[in-house]
Amino acid sequence: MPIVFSLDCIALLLALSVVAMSLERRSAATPVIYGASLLTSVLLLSAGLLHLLDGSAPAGSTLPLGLPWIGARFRVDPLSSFFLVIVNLGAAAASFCGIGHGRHEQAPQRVLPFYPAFLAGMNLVVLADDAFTFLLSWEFMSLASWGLVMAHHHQPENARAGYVYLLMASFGTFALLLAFGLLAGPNGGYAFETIRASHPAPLFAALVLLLVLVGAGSKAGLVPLHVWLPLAHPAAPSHVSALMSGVMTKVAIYAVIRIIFDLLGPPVWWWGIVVLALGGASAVMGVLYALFENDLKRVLAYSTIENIGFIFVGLGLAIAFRADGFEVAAVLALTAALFHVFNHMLLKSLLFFGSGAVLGATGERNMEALGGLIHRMPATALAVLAGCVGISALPPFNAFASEWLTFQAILLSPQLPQWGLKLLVPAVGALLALSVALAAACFVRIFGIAFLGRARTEQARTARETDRFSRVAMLGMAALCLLAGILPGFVIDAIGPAVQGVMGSHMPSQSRVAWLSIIPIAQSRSSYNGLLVFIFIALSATMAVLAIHTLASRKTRRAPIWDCGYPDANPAIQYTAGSFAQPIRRVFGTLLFRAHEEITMPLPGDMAPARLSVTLHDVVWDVLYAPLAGAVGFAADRLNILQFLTIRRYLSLVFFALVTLLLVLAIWR
Amino acid sequence: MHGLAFDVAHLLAGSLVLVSFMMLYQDRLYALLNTYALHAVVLSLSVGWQAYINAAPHLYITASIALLFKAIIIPLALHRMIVRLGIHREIETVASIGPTMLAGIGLVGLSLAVMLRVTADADLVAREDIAFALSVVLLGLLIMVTRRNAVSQVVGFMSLENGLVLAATGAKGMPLVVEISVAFSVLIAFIVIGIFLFRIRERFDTVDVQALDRFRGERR
Amino acid sequence: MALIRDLAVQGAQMCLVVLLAPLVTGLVRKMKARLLRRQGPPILQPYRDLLRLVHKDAVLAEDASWLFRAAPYLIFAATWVAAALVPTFGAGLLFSWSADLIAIVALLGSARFFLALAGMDVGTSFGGIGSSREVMIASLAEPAMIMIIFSLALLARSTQLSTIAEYMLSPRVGLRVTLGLAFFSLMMVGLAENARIPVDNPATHLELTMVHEAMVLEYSGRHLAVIELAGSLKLLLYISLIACLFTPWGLAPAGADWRVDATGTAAYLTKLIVACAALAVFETTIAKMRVFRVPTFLGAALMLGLLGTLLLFVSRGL
Amino acid sequence: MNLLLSHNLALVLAIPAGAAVILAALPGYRLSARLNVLASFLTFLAALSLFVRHPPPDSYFLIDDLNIVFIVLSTFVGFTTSVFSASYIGHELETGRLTPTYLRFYHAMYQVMMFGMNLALVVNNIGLMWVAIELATLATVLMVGIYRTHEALEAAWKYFILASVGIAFALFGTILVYMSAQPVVGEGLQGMTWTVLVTRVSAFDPALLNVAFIFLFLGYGTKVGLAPLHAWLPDAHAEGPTPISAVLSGLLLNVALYAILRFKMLMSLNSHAMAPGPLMAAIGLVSLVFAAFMLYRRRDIKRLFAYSSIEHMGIIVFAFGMGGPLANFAGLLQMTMHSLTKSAIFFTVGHIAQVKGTQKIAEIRGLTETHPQLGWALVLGVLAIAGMPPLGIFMSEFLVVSSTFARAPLLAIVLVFGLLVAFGALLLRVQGFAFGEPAGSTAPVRASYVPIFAHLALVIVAGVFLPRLLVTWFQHVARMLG
Repeated sequence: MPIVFSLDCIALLLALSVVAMSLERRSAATPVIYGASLLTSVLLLSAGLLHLLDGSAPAGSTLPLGLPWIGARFRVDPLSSFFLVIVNLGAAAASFCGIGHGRHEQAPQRVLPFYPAFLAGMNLVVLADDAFTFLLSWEFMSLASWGLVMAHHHQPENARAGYVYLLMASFGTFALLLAFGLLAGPNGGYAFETIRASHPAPLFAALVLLLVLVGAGSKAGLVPLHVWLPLAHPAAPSHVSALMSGVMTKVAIYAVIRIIFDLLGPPVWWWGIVVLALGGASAVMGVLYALFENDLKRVLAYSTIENIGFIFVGLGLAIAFRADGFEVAAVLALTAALFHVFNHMLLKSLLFFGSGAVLGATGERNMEALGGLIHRMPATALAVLAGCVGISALPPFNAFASEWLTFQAILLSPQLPQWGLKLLVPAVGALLALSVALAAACFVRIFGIAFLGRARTEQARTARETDRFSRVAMLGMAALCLLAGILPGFVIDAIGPAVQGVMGSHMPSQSRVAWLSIIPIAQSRSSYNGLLVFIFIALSATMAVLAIHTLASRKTRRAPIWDCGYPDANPAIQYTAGSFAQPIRRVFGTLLFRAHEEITMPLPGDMAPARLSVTLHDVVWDVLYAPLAGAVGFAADRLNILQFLTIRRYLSLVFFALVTLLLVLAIWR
Repeated sequence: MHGLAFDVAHLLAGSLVLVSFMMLYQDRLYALLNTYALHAVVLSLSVGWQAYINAAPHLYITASIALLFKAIIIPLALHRMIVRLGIHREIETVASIGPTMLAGIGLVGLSLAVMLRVTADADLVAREDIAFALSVVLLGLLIMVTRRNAVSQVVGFMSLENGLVLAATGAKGMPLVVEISVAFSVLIAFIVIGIFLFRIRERFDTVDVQALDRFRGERR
Repeated sequence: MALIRDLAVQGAQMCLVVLLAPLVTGLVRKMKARLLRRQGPPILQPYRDLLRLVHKDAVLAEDASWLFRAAPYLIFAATWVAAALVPTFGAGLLFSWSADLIAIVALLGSARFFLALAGMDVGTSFGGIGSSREVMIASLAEPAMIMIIFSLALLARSTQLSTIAEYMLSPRVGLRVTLGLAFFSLMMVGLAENARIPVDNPATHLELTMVHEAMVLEYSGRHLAVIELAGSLKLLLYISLIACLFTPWGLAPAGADWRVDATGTAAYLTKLIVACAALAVFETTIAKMRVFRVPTFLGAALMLGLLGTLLLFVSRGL
Repeated sequence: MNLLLSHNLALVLAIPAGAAVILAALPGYRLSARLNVLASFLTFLAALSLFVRHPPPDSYFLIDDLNIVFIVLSTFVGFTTSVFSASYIGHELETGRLTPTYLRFYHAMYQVMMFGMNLALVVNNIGLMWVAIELATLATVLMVGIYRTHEALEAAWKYFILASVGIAFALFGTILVYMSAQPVVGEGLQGMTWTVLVTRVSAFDPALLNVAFIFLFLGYGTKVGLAPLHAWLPDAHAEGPTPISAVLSGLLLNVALYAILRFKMLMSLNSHAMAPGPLMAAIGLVSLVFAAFMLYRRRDIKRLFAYSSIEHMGIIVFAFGMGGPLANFAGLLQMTMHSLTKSAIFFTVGHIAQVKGTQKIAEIRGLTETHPQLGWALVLGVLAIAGMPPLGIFMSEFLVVSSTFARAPLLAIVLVFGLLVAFGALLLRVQGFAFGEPAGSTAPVRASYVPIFAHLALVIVAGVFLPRLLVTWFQHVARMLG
């Protein structure tokens, strides 16, 4: 009975957070709590895997909690068990990393109680089977993560992050609440099975779709609802940022799939257009934000937005194909999306662990202050390099496989009868390609500036390799990324049941194809074999090395850098992150970010240095959020006058209320 | 009930409204107080009449309370206060008398309009009395709203309360009328004493309500 | 038996590309020189250069990391694998299905990724310039390439090179606007990707104009040789890509006997020579453009590709 | 024991009355504070025993499922508040803000107020109910002014004047109800007896009922603190002693609400009279949105939470206005949770204000560092009041919003908008209070955590688990309210 077991584990997590509160500032607390959470998430992970692979029937259970006349319903079906795997794989890695990384924490008593609660919240969302339990867990998840964001509450920007975060979170929750209100109807059929049974009117369904996109999209970081994400994710301790960015956004994806694909009933084709457009926009905007950002963790957060966009494109394709009854294509698209969910979870956790290691070693999040870390922290550098290659969707790593699948799905778009989709889908494909290329640029930038070159500051020069646990966690994740990249067939087959559960069918089994390559539709159409590509690259590289080293010279001399004849020991002459992004900023920035460069040249003979200052505007914030905040402030100011009236004025308010009501009564009927 | 009784009741109730209008018209404190005394007298008369025609002896108590307490004690007390506190005698009103009167007429019209919807089978005295009572209440509130000076506001409140008593007595056989009128007298006493209190504490140099809420909770 | 034969073909292909690559470079240089009325280096000069470089011992900057030494081999390997999967003389490559067109582009992408990193490893200003410009160019060239692939794949209903080539051979393919657009777009992308004029000048070492050269500035000896070889491999790859996509004539079908293969080879060599000539003529007649004109150039390529893809639906609603 | 049970209703009234007399005579604050606690506790027990058995409705008293909710709730909060007030008042004596004489007065008035509220809840006669509420109001007026500072006196005066007008309206409404009843049920007490009215209301004159309801709604609505009748509420909360703020928010508002609900039931039973729902829903929404915006510019912590009380009363009235089993259930739940949470918040705020020596929002920062228990209690309380799970109000707001959206989408949008705006303000403030660089005194505080955490624990439990008994009972009441 996996469901009961999982619920027990979750209860254990909740108990843990209570324990954490009680043992306050003990030094033993950190390893104990993280160790226990690690154990629990491993248990949950295995439970999810078992249920996913042995293809057993969905199992539900109802606790006498929550809404009394419905009870708190929980259910594990392939979809939720897949996300159970996602959540708890990330959670296990983060907990393991936390055992070591948590030692650097200066205020553990502000982190430890919330951490297990956060894990519990995410697991509960995935298992919930009625609207109330779902939303309760959803908001509880946000609340716990808010606590984690506020852990380092002394920096004012963290406080701001927490504020924006929780506000956006409850905004999203309200959107979902309204959606469920529509789905459940006036007399409150909140149980998911009831909702499944009832099919809302087309208009209502469309409304629900939009509300879900707003609600879950704001949690996933869909443009233009992403503003909180780059603030909040970096504010938390790094292994928690990994959870928020790598896992919590996936929980939001789960919500979208659960509601739109499972609860909402048959889709309409134009829904696909909405989702596709949002996804494409998020992908490009996200990566551009990332390119112009210098804060290591914020870059990663922005890149999360990009990948979320990528996933949403997959979902949009699935919706479109499904609405037009192309089962195979829909299944392919959804599989691609879920595969990318898995990949991004691995990669983003890995990268955030890496940023945490760098932060711990140098106390710096700003790339401009780093450099040359590959010498000081080789293991971290290796792992992060793997992460960078992976998230740039380059073979033979895992993200390429999912990207490739998505493109294959896009290439099936000509079947679609609607012109809107016919024309939109390839355009979105172009956007995806663009975002992938830009992502590569972005991660070349990160790794090149932070890890390569020469140390730009003293902290970077004296950085020390991070602790054992973090290293193991990072390298383990990197290994998983490579594995998933060269053996994508197995992952796809593992995803199969989840897709089956939602779509009614799944992709042909890949792991039995000859040479372990993947063939989404037909051999003649397209195929990819990560394993062979990997082996070929490895072979030819080693061949080249061996050949040259045996037949020709293998001697190397060390010498000062040549640099076209201008050797300068000063590391300040290195290319900076800003200058690295400059060409791309010139191409894309001026339009989307109103990027503006200002050069102050000193007069001839003046010894003052010339200065180049770049100003970027977050268009979304300027256009959407600033006016909103302004409006609320304005209204508050105007209404505030009512606090300062005289009694006579208050009396006249009462008087007018009375007279108006009487007038209404006199005029009525 | 035979016509005469009805007419007298009607007359008294109507004259109460009239007196309210007179109060609305006053712009001097003493005059206002005197008119209020008149108001109370008329009220006690009408209550007495109700007691007589409905043969409800307990209403006589109410009537006498109205006569003694409202028509004599309170006005005298307020008189003394005005002298003692040296409140200047003009009442600064919000709007000039003319519009205020118009508003008052509008209110009476409103109350009639509202009450005319009452199905006729409710007995007529009740119906009329309620209409008048409602207009007295509204006029009293209007006085409170349009006067800037605490004493006149208190007077307005008291006339409002007279309207209530009128309604209460108009309702045939309504229990607790006496208790209610007593309770209200207590309330009014409280208000008057309240004004005294502020004076005695020497916190406020005038009892103008605006001075009272000089602080207005949160200082700006 | 067939398996062995296929293996042989695949092996021959791998060796062929790696052997021919320097020749192509040499050929282009020679032709350009002749067009400029210069004697020019002998055609085989690149081979000599490579041998010379390989025998020198490599000089590394003091603070070069292991990545700096590993990068050349990774770049070479990725490019080689990619090149080995593009049909040259015969379509029947044993492993052609192990990576389709998208994967090939992605392989080149990985090669570029490491090249850019290598450029930044030593921490010089020029390396940085090179890398940042390289990624900027790539960020536009790759989508363009993907768009080209889309338009071809939508036509041929496949992203497998061999399948597309067969489709191109077949009479089903008429004269299509899309193909023309894709062809031009692919030309432009190829120029940009191979750091040719007008995007970059392979021969210059004028710091402010160079892109590719700036990244490999710090390399020497065998590392430089490997990178150079990878560079010419890439050029060859693009030429043969264009050849097998747009002029697939004489391409030996899978499982043909050796005579057909021979004719295929002959055809391929002639295509190579023609392409080199065309490239040489083009490069001598056109001037290099400013770096910040490049985006517009590549943006045009991207637009052409997208236009081609969209035209597909209009021209014949697939 | 059995005897006690049989007279439990009498006890609910007698204990506070008696205690008031004794406390008025008793010197020395320790003893009187203890006695106060004891009396409140006994009252609570007596109220609880009403579950076990309660007398059948006679012409004066009525105990039904509706008011038993209110009685138990108010006696419970009254009890916990008295516990809190014991520790709070001690500190006030030390700082000399209160003198023993005033303290005697304070305790007596506390019990008088309890008496008034219990009476208002149990009587079966709308006239007596009016008298009782007036009594309770006057008692609170006197207690609001007890500090005799400028602000306190002004607040008391404002409260007094506005409340009296409200009282007058309520009385007029009551008279009108009687007049509409009198032709049907005949003269005398009958015409004011609740049970009689309910049975015969369908024959009453609808027009009179309409006018009556408007006056009653405005009159008692003034007590509930609905905008635009709210003006007295913020100042009364801010300037009076904190226990009184807790009682005001936790109890008095509910009692007035109870009166409104009663008359709503009456209205909805007469098919010709106007439906009270729309009016209540509209005013509720107005109060919600208005209070939500008012939260932003507050500088006084108690006034802040006073406005949040207005906001919640708006939500509750809206819920009852929407009607239907779900919304009514939500309304009842929200009311209960709000009483518990808000009083807990005021307990916390009281201690905070005492230890920091100020009520200025700007001067209270970083509590979770200087006073962890108080700080986290405040955070928890505010999150609860803002409707965060797993706390009770989340459930009620979930029900209100979701059930409304399917019926009246636009109203639900406005509701959600108001809730979000309010949440924005509350979150902003609580982050200021609880986090950031600490400010003000870091002296340890002698606080009575028991009532605070008792309330919060109840709220948390209710958020995830409602006992079957409570649910069926609420559902029955919800059906009663129609």
